Amino acid sequence: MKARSSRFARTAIWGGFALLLVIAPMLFSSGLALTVLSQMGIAIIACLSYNMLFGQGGMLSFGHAVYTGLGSFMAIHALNRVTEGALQMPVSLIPLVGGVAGLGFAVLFGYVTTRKAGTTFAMITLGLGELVFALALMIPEFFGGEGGVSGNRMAGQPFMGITFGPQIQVYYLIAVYTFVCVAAMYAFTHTPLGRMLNAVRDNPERVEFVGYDTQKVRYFAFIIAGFFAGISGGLAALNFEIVTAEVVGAARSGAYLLFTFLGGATFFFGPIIGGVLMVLAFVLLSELTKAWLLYLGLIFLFMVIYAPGGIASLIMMNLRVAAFGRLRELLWRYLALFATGSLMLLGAAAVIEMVYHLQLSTTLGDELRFLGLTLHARGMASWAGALAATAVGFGLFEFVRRGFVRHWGAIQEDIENRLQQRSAA
Amino acid sequence: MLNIRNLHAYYGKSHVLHGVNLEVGAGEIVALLGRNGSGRSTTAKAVMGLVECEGSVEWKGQQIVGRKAYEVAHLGLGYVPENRDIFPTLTVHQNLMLGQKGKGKGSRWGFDDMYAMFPRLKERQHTEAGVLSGGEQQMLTLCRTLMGDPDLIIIDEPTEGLAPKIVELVAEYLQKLKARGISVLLIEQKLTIAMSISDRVLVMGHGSIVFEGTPEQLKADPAVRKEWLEV
Amino acid sequence: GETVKMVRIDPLTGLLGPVGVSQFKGYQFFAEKFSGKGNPAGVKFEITSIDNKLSPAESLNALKAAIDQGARYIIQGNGSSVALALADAVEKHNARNPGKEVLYLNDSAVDPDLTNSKCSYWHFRFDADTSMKMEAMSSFIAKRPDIKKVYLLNQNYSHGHQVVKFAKETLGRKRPDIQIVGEDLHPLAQTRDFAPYIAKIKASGADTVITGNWGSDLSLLIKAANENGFNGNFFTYYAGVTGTPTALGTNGAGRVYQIAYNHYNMGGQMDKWMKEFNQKYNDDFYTGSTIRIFEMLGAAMAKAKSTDPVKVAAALEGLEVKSFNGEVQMRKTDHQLQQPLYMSVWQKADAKYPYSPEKTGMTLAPVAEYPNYVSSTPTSCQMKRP
Amino acid sequence: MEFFIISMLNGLSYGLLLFMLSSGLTLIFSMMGVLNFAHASFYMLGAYVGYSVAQFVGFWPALLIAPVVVGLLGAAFERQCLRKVHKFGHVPELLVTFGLSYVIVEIVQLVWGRIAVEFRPPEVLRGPVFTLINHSIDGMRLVWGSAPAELCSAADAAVRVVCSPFPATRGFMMLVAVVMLLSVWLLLTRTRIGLVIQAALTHPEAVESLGHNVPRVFMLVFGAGSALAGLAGVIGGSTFLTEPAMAATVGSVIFVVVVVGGMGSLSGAFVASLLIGVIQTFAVAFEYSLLTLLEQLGMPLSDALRNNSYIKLTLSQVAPILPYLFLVLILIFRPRGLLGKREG
Amino acid sequence: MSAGTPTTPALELRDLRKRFGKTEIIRGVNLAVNAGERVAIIGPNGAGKSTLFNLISGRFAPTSGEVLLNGQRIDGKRPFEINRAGLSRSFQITNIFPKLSVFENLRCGVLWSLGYRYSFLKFLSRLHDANERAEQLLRMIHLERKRDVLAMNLTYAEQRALEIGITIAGGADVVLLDEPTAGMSKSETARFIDLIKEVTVGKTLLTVEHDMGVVFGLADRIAVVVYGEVLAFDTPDAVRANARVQEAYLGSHVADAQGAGH
Ligand SMILES: Nc1ncnc2c1ncn2[C@@H]1O[C@H](COP(=O)(O)OP(=O)(O)OP(=O)(O)O)[C@@H](O)[C@H]1O
Ligand SMILES: Nc1ncnc2c1ncn2[C@@H]1O[C@H](COP(=O)(O)OP(=O)(O)OP(=O)(O)O)[C@@H](O)[C@H]1O
Ligand SMILES: CC(C)C[C@H](N)C(=O)O
Ligand SMILES: [Mg+2]
Ligand SMILES: [Mg+2]
Repeated sequence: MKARSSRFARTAIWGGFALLLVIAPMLFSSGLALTVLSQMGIAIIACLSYNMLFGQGGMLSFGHAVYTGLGSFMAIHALNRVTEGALQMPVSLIPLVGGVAGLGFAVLFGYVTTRKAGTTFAMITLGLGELVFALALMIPEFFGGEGGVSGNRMAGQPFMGITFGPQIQVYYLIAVYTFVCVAAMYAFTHTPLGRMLNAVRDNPERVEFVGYDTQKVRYFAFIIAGFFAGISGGLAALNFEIVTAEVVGAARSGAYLLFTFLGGATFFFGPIIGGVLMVLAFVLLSELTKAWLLYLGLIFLFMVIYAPGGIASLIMMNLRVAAFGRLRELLWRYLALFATGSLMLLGAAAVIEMVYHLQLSTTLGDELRFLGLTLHARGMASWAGALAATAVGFGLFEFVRRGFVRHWGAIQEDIENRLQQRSAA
Repeated sequence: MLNIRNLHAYYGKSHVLHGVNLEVGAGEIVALLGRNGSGRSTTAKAVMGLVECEGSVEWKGQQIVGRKAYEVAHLGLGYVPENRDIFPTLTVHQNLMLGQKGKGKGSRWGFDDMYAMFPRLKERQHTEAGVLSGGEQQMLTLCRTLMGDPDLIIIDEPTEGLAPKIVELVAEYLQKLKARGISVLLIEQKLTIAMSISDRVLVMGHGSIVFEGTPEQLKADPAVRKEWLEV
Repeated sequence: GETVKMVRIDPLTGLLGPVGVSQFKGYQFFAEKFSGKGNPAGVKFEITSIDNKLSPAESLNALKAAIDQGARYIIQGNGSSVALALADAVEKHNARNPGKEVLYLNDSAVDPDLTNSKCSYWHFRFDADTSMKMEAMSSFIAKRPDIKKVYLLNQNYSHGHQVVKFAKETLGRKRPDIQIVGEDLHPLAQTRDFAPYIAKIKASGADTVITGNWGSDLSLLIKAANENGFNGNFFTYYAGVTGTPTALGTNGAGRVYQIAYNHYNMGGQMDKWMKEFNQKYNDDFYTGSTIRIFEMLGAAMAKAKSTDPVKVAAALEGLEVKSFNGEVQMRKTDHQLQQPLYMSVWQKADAKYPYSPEKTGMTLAPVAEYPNYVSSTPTSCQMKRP
Repeated sequence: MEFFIISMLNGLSYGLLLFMLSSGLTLIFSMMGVLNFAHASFYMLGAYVGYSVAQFVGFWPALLIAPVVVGLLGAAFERQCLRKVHKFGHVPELLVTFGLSYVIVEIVQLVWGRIAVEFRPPEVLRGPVFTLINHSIDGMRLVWGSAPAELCSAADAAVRVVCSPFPATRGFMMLVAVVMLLSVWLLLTRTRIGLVIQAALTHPEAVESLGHNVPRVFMLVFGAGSALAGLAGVIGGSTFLTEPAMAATVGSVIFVVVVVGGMGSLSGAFVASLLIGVIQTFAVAFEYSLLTLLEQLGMPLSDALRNNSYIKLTLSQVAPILPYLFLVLILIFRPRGLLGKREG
Repeated sequence: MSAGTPTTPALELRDLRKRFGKTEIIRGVNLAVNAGERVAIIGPNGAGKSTLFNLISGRFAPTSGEVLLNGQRIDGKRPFEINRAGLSRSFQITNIFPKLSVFENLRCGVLWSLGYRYSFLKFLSRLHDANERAEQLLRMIHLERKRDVLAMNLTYAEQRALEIGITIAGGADVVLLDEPTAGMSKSETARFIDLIKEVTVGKTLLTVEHDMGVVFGLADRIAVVVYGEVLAFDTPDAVRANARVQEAYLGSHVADAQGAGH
């Protein structure tokens, strides 16, 4: 009975996921939306593969871009061979080339890096990352120097009218890969290796005393992560049709870490949220405001300090509250938090925007549009308004927050107690 | 000297101490007995300001509830935590050094006293404390606290993991401390030494004191022993 | 008339940001000047700019964004690396989206490949490419017997590579006796400290350095040269570009040369514009190709009686206009603007050559002019026309 | 000859700048176990703050004020952010500093703009400390300050005279670095702070109940480390370039230094800094490649091989990767670094 | 050695030595434990008991000497190799997988012995033998009701039990327990001894203890280690009688130490 219902839940979730992937481009059909959706798929795979190391294996890597990036390069070269006719292969399989490349390099570098854990591991990955990046500008034959390597995805014979010229076709290719990879990586967490990986994260020493070689466990996981990273790289190559050195750069590696963490490394689906956020930030937020990196950094700081479990954990907590049927009573508090919070943020953001404007784009005059409202960077009114909004917002927010914290605490206590009783009963 | 009245302590939300009352007089050895989880260590932590607590703890007449641990320590209270909180990466000698207050001037104790007390430590004074044997670590924690020259020292299960011979040794030294006018609050599991060296014994159960009296009285009171100490 | 939406994709941040920022001011300034009555077609030019951080990949995203915003005219110049990627992307876009074609107007990327092996129908270059500039520079050096040992220091990307290639080729032709005593490529826009390179140059005993460096890569190079006591000649492309004049200061006098299609004292209308620009932005205008882009677009649109890129492209081919440096022509075969070039030297500003960039009291004074027939070079371009 | 001397000095001065940075990083790491990703950002802050302060009160006061300001900022950060995540362990700590590095870069650009600012050293430091004059006949000699023009030019063309001035800024840089080394070393050896913090890393409660105010010490150390970075910033910024990317460019290199030297080993950091500084400077100077090597060995080479771009790569071209190559090799063959005690 | 055991000893130490820096901690230990025997190791603090365990279980490599498991040399091997060879140990300081559920903890202990190695192509839920074994262990250590609780939320005693559970999970036939009852009250200790007896029936057991009650209640034979040497290795009564052991270790009031025991 219980088993069946859980199996039903599982099919429902995966079905829903598939459906979402299929209809997404119909909901948002603009050129921009399509770009965003495609990149999301790519980012999701990358972040999930990163979390195999970070979340599940406790391996803090600062060089994951090496594997996505080298995957991209191999893929783009393969693509160009196909274009020349030197290689017979449907374009739809190019991402696998990336995957194999990622795997290959993981086998190579992983052998070195995974011999160590903890800080040393982090440092080696950092070093390797920088190394590969520096190499990129040194070996133009492979990396194409400053200019990078470009390719044309409309290669080989179209297969039943699919040329991969139009973005929509590329999107669906990405969607398919995304679905398969997510499923595969989820499955991995339920295999012996996946479980021992958690064990190694928690207590490597003891693992050695139950018969496992911690280095091997780390190494194998690293290789598998490399494979998926490579696939995401390969997809990126097809999507952008150009690969430049920065895809192996530290900034990219940093982004994976940052967003995987934001999404929530402690739950499998955390990195999926992370990937989505990553693209939203890079494509939309950066369009919206010049200050986006600042906001990003602040959000990140805030999360590390107050919600180290990432967004996923926040969701799970509330789900738990909901499961005990106490979410409704929090609803209005959430609304209040949201209202006051956004008032405060709006004000603060307006201030930041105006400063940025004064600092960076004075040539464009004093006017700037921000979320639909027009500010005068030198206008008294705008400043007063913004500052007032911030102050008032903050005051109210703080007030509401206090109440919320108390209420939340009470609920948690109640839940704990009920759990106690259950395990007692 | 130490006077605890109606002390309540909490770990997050779980309420562990429910109104503990106890005193320790000057130059007195008081044993605090009880089962696992009865709250003895928590009492110690509460006095040292290591857990959040309410109530009154007076030390030499001044209220110290809510003080930071390092303030309490500077007032002359010494604390030997349970389960061997030595500093693994430091050498034995450095561990002792950290025990000193300031440059350790005017302290009743110096390194030599400690090494005299436990020659084993002298042998290993330059090895990293982390690799010491369980027992050696236990000795080290005791000495480290003494270096701070406390007037009252709270010892949490000092004989845990010690060979019977050493247990006797420790017992002797606690009496030596007493001789030097240092009061001791001894948290113990092993009735034997508690009974043999302490002036008074307190028995703790479910976060409050359930028996108070001399060792003799406790011996004479099987009911209490049965209910609160054995099973 | 109708408005022509143009987007400039260029670095506005990073070490080379200052160049892009200053150039963009130029575009805003002249978009205003040339709009409406300013051009024969009477169109209104509207220009915005997207920061590509000098990265080709970023530039392609920027291109997508620009097209989403409905721009049909893309301008870029800073970085041949970017230029090559952009030309390729525009080619693809136009092939895949007939009816939505965009034109790529290149104001400063001077890698000859763009109008030779990699030439594209949708790409038009308004600067003079390295083959032309080197032709002129070498002719000038040919007349300087005191130059015996040359050192080639360039940025490690296509532009730098081409400078090296053509410097060797042309000098070999015109001054076989000159000795190339050293040759270095350094990463683009990353080197903060050129002292090691200067030490090396001095050790090589070179009396002249030829460099295509620009922005910080040139100003820091020259700063280091001054600090570490190198006092040979510099033959440059971009001595006039933002930041470099300050670095040159007074002690570059008579040693630093620039080959370009313009200089600070072109006279006539240009002087007025530069003065006005300087007052408005308190900055110096040096990217003259900006002006010709507007001149030629206007003319082409008038000729085509349309702003549709396809028609305009056709009209641009072979188009001739009279510009601040005389008759210029967009060569049909490869879309390379044919134009005269000037060799100028860094010296005290005086009555004859008054304009002084970045308040240095110095200026770039012309010492030789090379008319079209001299500067012009053959092309290997086989243009694929739609 | 003078080429060698000057290059060596360049290398050393660059190395010493690296050391100024890595010393602070080492201090923080060895004591608090925190890998401070924002360290280079504090360096940048130092440069910018120094720049602004110098506008008002001149360079020398700025040289003192800027580090203090940065130090305070560092301490504040420790108090407000780092302390909060301390209980979660090292990874969150590292991540907080990681996030901070993002924020600082943006704030710097917010306040000072996205393009380099003109941070010029004071008059006294603009000239050279000394000038090497290499006369093809009279040989080499050294004059303090800059050499008069007549010394640097010869009457007849036969004799060759080369003047190589050594910039005062770099001389000053070396001086400060050495002073810094001494003071940090004293702090570590003459005080008990080091021990207290090490102990507190594993058993904060025990240390507190021995009467040490742990939080305050942590704050002080972090502040001090940041201040050192700030000082380095003022000097580095005025010698080289003050721009928003300056943090990123030194950032990864100083990690290399700290790891190569041995996590938390000050002397190690010192050696590694000089090593990397010199290597990188000289690498630029050498045109040797595998090709030249093989030719020296008199091997017969096919033209195909000659044109193989990999073996044509010269040392000067591969210069940028050397530090990282070094790092990886060290971590493989000597994970505790050159002079490190325990594994990081 | 107790008289005539024809079969090869389950565990044998031959002139085992270990030095840390200058100090030699284990100075030539010889010991032969027969299959199915329960041996307790006692000795003063710092005598080298835990070190001995670390040498046998592969945590440290011995400086010299041999360790034989059922006649096979295992000295100098890595811990996981030794474990695969059929020797398993517990730790003096509790050493479990805090962030995994009790059940998962046990299953981790089981996996290798059932030959699943590093497989990433099988679902755990399909590994029926592994799951059954884990459930069975769960019952053995009386933690069924905590099946899905994270190990870090167990009480101290429960964690100690889990510690034992993981140790025996792999089905090793030689089991080393280092101060299994450390930090437990008399009552708990008593219960715990029974547990240990239950779960180690038929296995060869080696344990370090200070609690004489436990030692005498559990061991068939007792080895007394002093200053890295075996002072005596004999039946409990013989050891208690042994004068040298008396002054070296037990001290006078061992009698009432027991008294408190039972
Ligand atoms: N860090 C903690 N968080 C939550 N609860 C705790 C914590 N430490 C102890 N407790 C609980 O508080 C109660 C008293 O613990 P305490 O350590 O004071 O017992 P004790 O008398 O010292 O027993 P013993 O030291 O022998 O285990 C126990 O129920 C224990 O589970
Ligand atoms: N890695 C090491 N380096 C140096 N000395 C060590 C190391 N490990 C153990 N020792 C020393 O070896 C001796 C024996 O330690 P061990 O832990 O085996 O004692 P033990 O018999 O277990 O004592 P206890 O009953 O108190 O646990 C101790 O003096 C200890 O200091
Ligand atoms: C703006 C210019 C300096 C760009 C340079 N000419 C190049 O081709 O890359
Ligand atoms: Mg306790
Ligand atoms: Mg032990």
